[in-house]
Amino acid sequence: METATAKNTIWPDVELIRNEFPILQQTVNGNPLVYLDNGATTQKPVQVIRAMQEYYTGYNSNVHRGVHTLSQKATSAYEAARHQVAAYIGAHHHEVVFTKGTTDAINLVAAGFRRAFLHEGDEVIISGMEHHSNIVPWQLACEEKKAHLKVIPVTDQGELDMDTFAAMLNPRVKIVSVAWVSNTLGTINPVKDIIAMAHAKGIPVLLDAAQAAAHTPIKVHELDVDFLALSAHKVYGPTGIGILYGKESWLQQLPPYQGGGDMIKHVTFEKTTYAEPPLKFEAGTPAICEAIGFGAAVAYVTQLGIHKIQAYEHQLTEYAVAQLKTIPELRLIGESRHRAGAISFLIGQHHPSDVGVLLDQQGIAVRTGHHCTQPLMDRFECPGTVRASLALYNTTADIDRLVAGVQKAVTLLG
Amino acid sequence: METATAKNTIWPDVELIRNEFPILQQTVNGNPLVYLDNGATTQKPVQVIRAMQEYYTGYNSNVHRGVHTLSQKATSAYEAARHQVAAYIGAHHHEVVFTKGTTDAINLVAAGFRRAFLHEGDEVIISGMEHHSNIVPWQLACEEKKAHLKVIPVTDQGELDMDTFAAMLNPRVKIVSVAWVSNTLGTINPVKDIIAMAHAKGIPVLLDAAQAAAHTPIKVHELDVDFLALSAHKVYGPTGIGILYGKESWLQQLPPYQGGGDMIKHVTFEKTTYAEPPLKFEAGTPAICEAIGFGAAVAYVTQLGIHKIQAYEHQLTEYAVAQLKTIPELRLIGESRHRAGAISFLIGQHHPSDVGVLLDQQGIAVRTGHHCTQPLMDRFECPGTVRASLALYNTTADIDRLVAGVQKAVTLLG
Amino acid sequence: MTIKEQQDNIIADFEVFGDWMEKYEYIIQLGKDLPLIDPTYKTDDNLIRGCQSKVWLHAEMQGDKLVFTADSDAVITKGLVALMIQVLSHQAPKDIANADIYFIDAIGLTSHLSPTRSNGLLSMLKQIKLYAIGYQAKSVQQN
Amino acid sequence: MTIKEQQDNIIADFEVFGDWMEKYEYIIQLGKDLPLIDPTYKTDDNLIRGCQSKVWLHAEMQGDKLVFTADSDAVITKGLVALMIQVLSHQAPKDIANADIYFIDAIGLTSHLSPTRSNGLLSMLKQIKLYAIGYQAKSVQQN
Ligand SMILES: Cc1ncc(COP(=O)(O)O)c(C=O)c1O
Ligand SMILES: Cc1ncc(COP(=O)(O)O)c(C=O)c1O
Repeated sequence: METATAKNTIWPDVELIRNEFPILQQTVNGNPLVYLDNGATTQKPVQVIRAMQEYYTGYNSNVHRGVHTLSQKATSAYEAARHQVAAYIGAHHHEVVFTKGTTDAINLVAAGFRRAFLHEGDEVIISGMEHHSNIVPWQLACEEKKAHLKVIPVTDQGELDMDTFAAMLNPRVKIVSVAWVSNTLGTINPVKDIIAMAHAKGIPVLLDAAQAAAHTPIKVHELDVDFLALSAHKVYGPTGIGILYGKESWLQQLPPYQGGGDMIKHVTFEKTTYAEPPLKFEAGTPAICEAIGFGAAVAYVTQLGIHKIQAYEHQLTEYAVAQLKTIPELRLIGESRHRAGAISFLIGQHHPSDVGVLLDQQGIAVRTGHHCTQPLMDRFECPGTVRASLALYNTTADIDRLVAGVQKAVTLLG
Repeated sequence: METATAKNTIWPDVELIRNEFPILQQTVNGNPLVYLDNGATTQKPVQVIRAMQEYYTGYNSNVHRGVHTLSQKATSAYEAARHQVAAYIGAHHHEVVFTKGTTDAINLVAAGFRRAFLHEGDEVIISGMEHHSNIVPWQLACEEKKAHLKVIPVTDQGELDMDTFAAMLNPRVKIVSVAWVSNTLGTINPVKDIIAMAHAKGIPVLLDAAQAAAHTPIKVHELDVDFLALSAHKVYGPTGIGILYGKESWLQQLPPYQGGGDMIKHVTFEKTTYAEPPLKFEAGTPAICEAIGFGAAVAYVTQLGIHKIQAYEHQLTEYAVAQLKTIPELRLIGESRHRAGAISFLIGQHHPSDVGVLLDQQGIAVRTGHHCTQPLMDRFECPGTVRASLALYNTTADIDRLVAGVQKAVTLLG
Repeated sequence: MTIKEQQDNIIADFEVFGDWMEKYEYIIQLGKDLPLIDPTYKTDDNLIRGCQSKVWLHAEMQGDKLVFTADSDAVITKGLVALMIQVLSHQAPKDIANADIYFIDAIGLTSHLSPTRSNGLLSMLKQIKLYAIGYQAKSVQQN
Repeated sequence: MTIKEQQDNIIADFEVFGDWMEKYEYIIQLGKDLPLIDPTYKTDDNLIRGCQSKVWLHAEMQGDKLVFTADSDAVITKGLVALMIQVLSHQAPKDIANADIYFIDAIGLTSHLSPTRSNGLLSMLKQIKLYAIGYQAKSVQQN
């Protein structure tokens, strides 16, 4: 514990922050909870929980179109949340479409490309470390249009093979869609280079920022990225909401995705005209309370400071990797030089789920399995990994508990 | 007030119920809130708000695939909610797909039909009183496949012209998609007849039950309906969630909608196989907290008794219609013999929004405008209506306030 | 009168009202009085479509002043349109372009100008400013 | 021994354990001891795919008893599979089909049988019952 405390130079008040997360104040199987499954979903601070409760107890109402007071309040709060999230990623508010989450956002773009831009023989580039949510939508689109899905290979270290990527760019490629940060390996991909290389050939880029959003400052205009998708629930916000960022010109060109209320300008049975983006892509009653909760979440993160969080988590990740490496039987899956969030490993020949069950018995929550990246598991020839993934409220003490927990598991598994 | 109190024979304890809705205990513009915008969205009882808060403070975690305790709890609660909602509509749990709402559910079916079942020259039947959410998805699908959208006419009373409907059924029709209850007119459509007539020709039927779900018992198996869509936020549940009910055989046939995590069985870059329904249609992290809140909402309604609610609301609707008719300048839009929920009207030549603004000044929340049914407004040649829509917590006192409020608006508008 | 004086006048007028009813009675009266826009100007080009009500706005230069006529299909919107025109019509484009519109707030009708109200009023104000900036640019070019 | 006796035996065995570690040590040991399924039976047909771990299950009649062999790629799952087989193998199809499996609950491992665990154990139990019902039907037909 000496070293542990000594390590935290950046964020001495992390215990105060932990107090803002009610869920962390519990025991699981008789031990204080160590929550290291943040890659799957993060916990929510009271600020977020309270914002949502205030909505339902104070001004719940459907948005847009209403003249009455509650409807005005709800609409203002919903649109204010859009501004907050836009500010968080350095976008204009009208470039931010509220979606159900990252998966919904990627599907929106894939469906639009299917409808408007993909033709037989065209290509879509993804990478070998993508989450199923950035694979299957493109498979569905390509299948329908007889287009081809091309995959950037992953090196043994768990990085993208950028030379091969360079060679893959050709005029048939209609879009490049890759993860900013790998949910399984923790690899931070060189997204600036990827964007520059694709743009040099006139190809747009979508970034799956699901695993970047809680760990890295995002500046979409600086990045010059064309589309970016993320989920609130992985940034301390509620389930059921996320965003698609799209450059204005792209949102104008992209055909509407879902039809329904709110996304129209005028409807007749003969002809319907659509609202301007972002509303053009927000059919039906939106996830109002969730948007407001999302706004509160990015406000929370902004107030703590994403740069500070990044520095703290970087320190914590280095500590975790170093400590885990002291376990002789442990093998890291993914050893990128640039990493954030997730740390995947295997213990000797032990099945990840056995390790997960024994950690859970000790109150330590990690994720085991393929992490929705089955092709990547095939690449590394393992049935899955044990994944510890960090958030701003984790501490070196959590890491120590993890390491001790793994050691105990190793002993038990023999 | 004498008559008002005397009227409520079914539900003498409505005041106790009102106490369960924190949002109703407020004043708006100096007057106790009268909330009559339930067609847009209903308010939430403490039971629902609490269930969601318990989730975030107690066991928030991503569902499926996790071995740790929180993930198990979250998964159990999420799947229990599916069972609760299934029971509410008389379905098997594996026939219930969680969606973002009604709009999302209808788009899911429309996109599936577009992909798998609609061909050039085919027809889709909707009705003249549909919400944009049951118009635009079919327009998008028909446009892409050069299929035709056919519209059941609406009578002057605001009912479906069933003779014309009968004549419209022919082998080119691939699906009939109609509202159970009109959100603008309050008309309850003869859905049993519609289903029987369509099935006689082998045509499946989708019911948009958005406005039925809070007012009418739903028994999908008895109805023998093929698809049914509804939104939680209109049934005392949270925003951001709803369901698609689909007959098992249809859910098997329908191609997947969105691609992503959770909806797959196995992914390789060459070939992906899909999970069984309902998971096949639930790509990405679901709206977990919202599903749990939805479960709590139907539990709440079930405990009060949907038949009792229906009887109470029926009485209240009759009272409201009778009282509104005492206003000389008032003209009802929609005078179906079977009605629930919404009551639309116009006052002389006054613009609906003027009436809405003056009611809001008196603390009375109604909706004004086209209610996302622009073609229906064209049909009745009005720019919109004033719509009062009822819920289980409304009282005859609310109606009296509405009537007095309209009278004051009439005086002011001159 | 300057734009500022016009606004201060309106604020003073509204101070005498005892309650919201008197206020709205006055606005409604204004809505009824507003000289209708010349029907030939009630075109789709001049239409500002709010979700709730429609506003038509026509602008033309008379001498060095910009003159607005307008209409709405909703009388309360029309009354507010009338106030807006009282303040901003017959003013120099430069002054309109630079005007700080504070009277709506001051008379307690902020919500009518909120972007969420969708009665077309905010869009109308934007359009008025756009016209003013346009005519200002033109007059600069011509000088 | 009957299925009930088998279960009660296991429950008695588990009562001696002081903490979860002793319990899991025992399960892990069982997992290691389980005679592996004949490799020729480790086919895709016999595979029960959980999201986390895989279970292979083979069934065959020996006389009037139904005999199961099984395996899993995760040792804790395999240990639990071993317990399940200890209880349900070498029993009459009819008894298996009607069996009430309560020992998992009683030894405090309920969560491993939950439908959300996706370790294949619940599917395995279902599959065991299906085999039993199938063979029961067959034997009824043959009589
Ligand atoms: C009849 C009807 N259908 C569909 C919808 C769309 O529901 P949602 O906006 O919740 O998707 C509504 C509600 O607005 C409705 O009233
Ligand atoms: C890299 C990555 N992409 C996409 C997703 C999908 O996000 P969601 O499930 O919130 O739609 C996830 C999370 O599971 C992820 O880690």
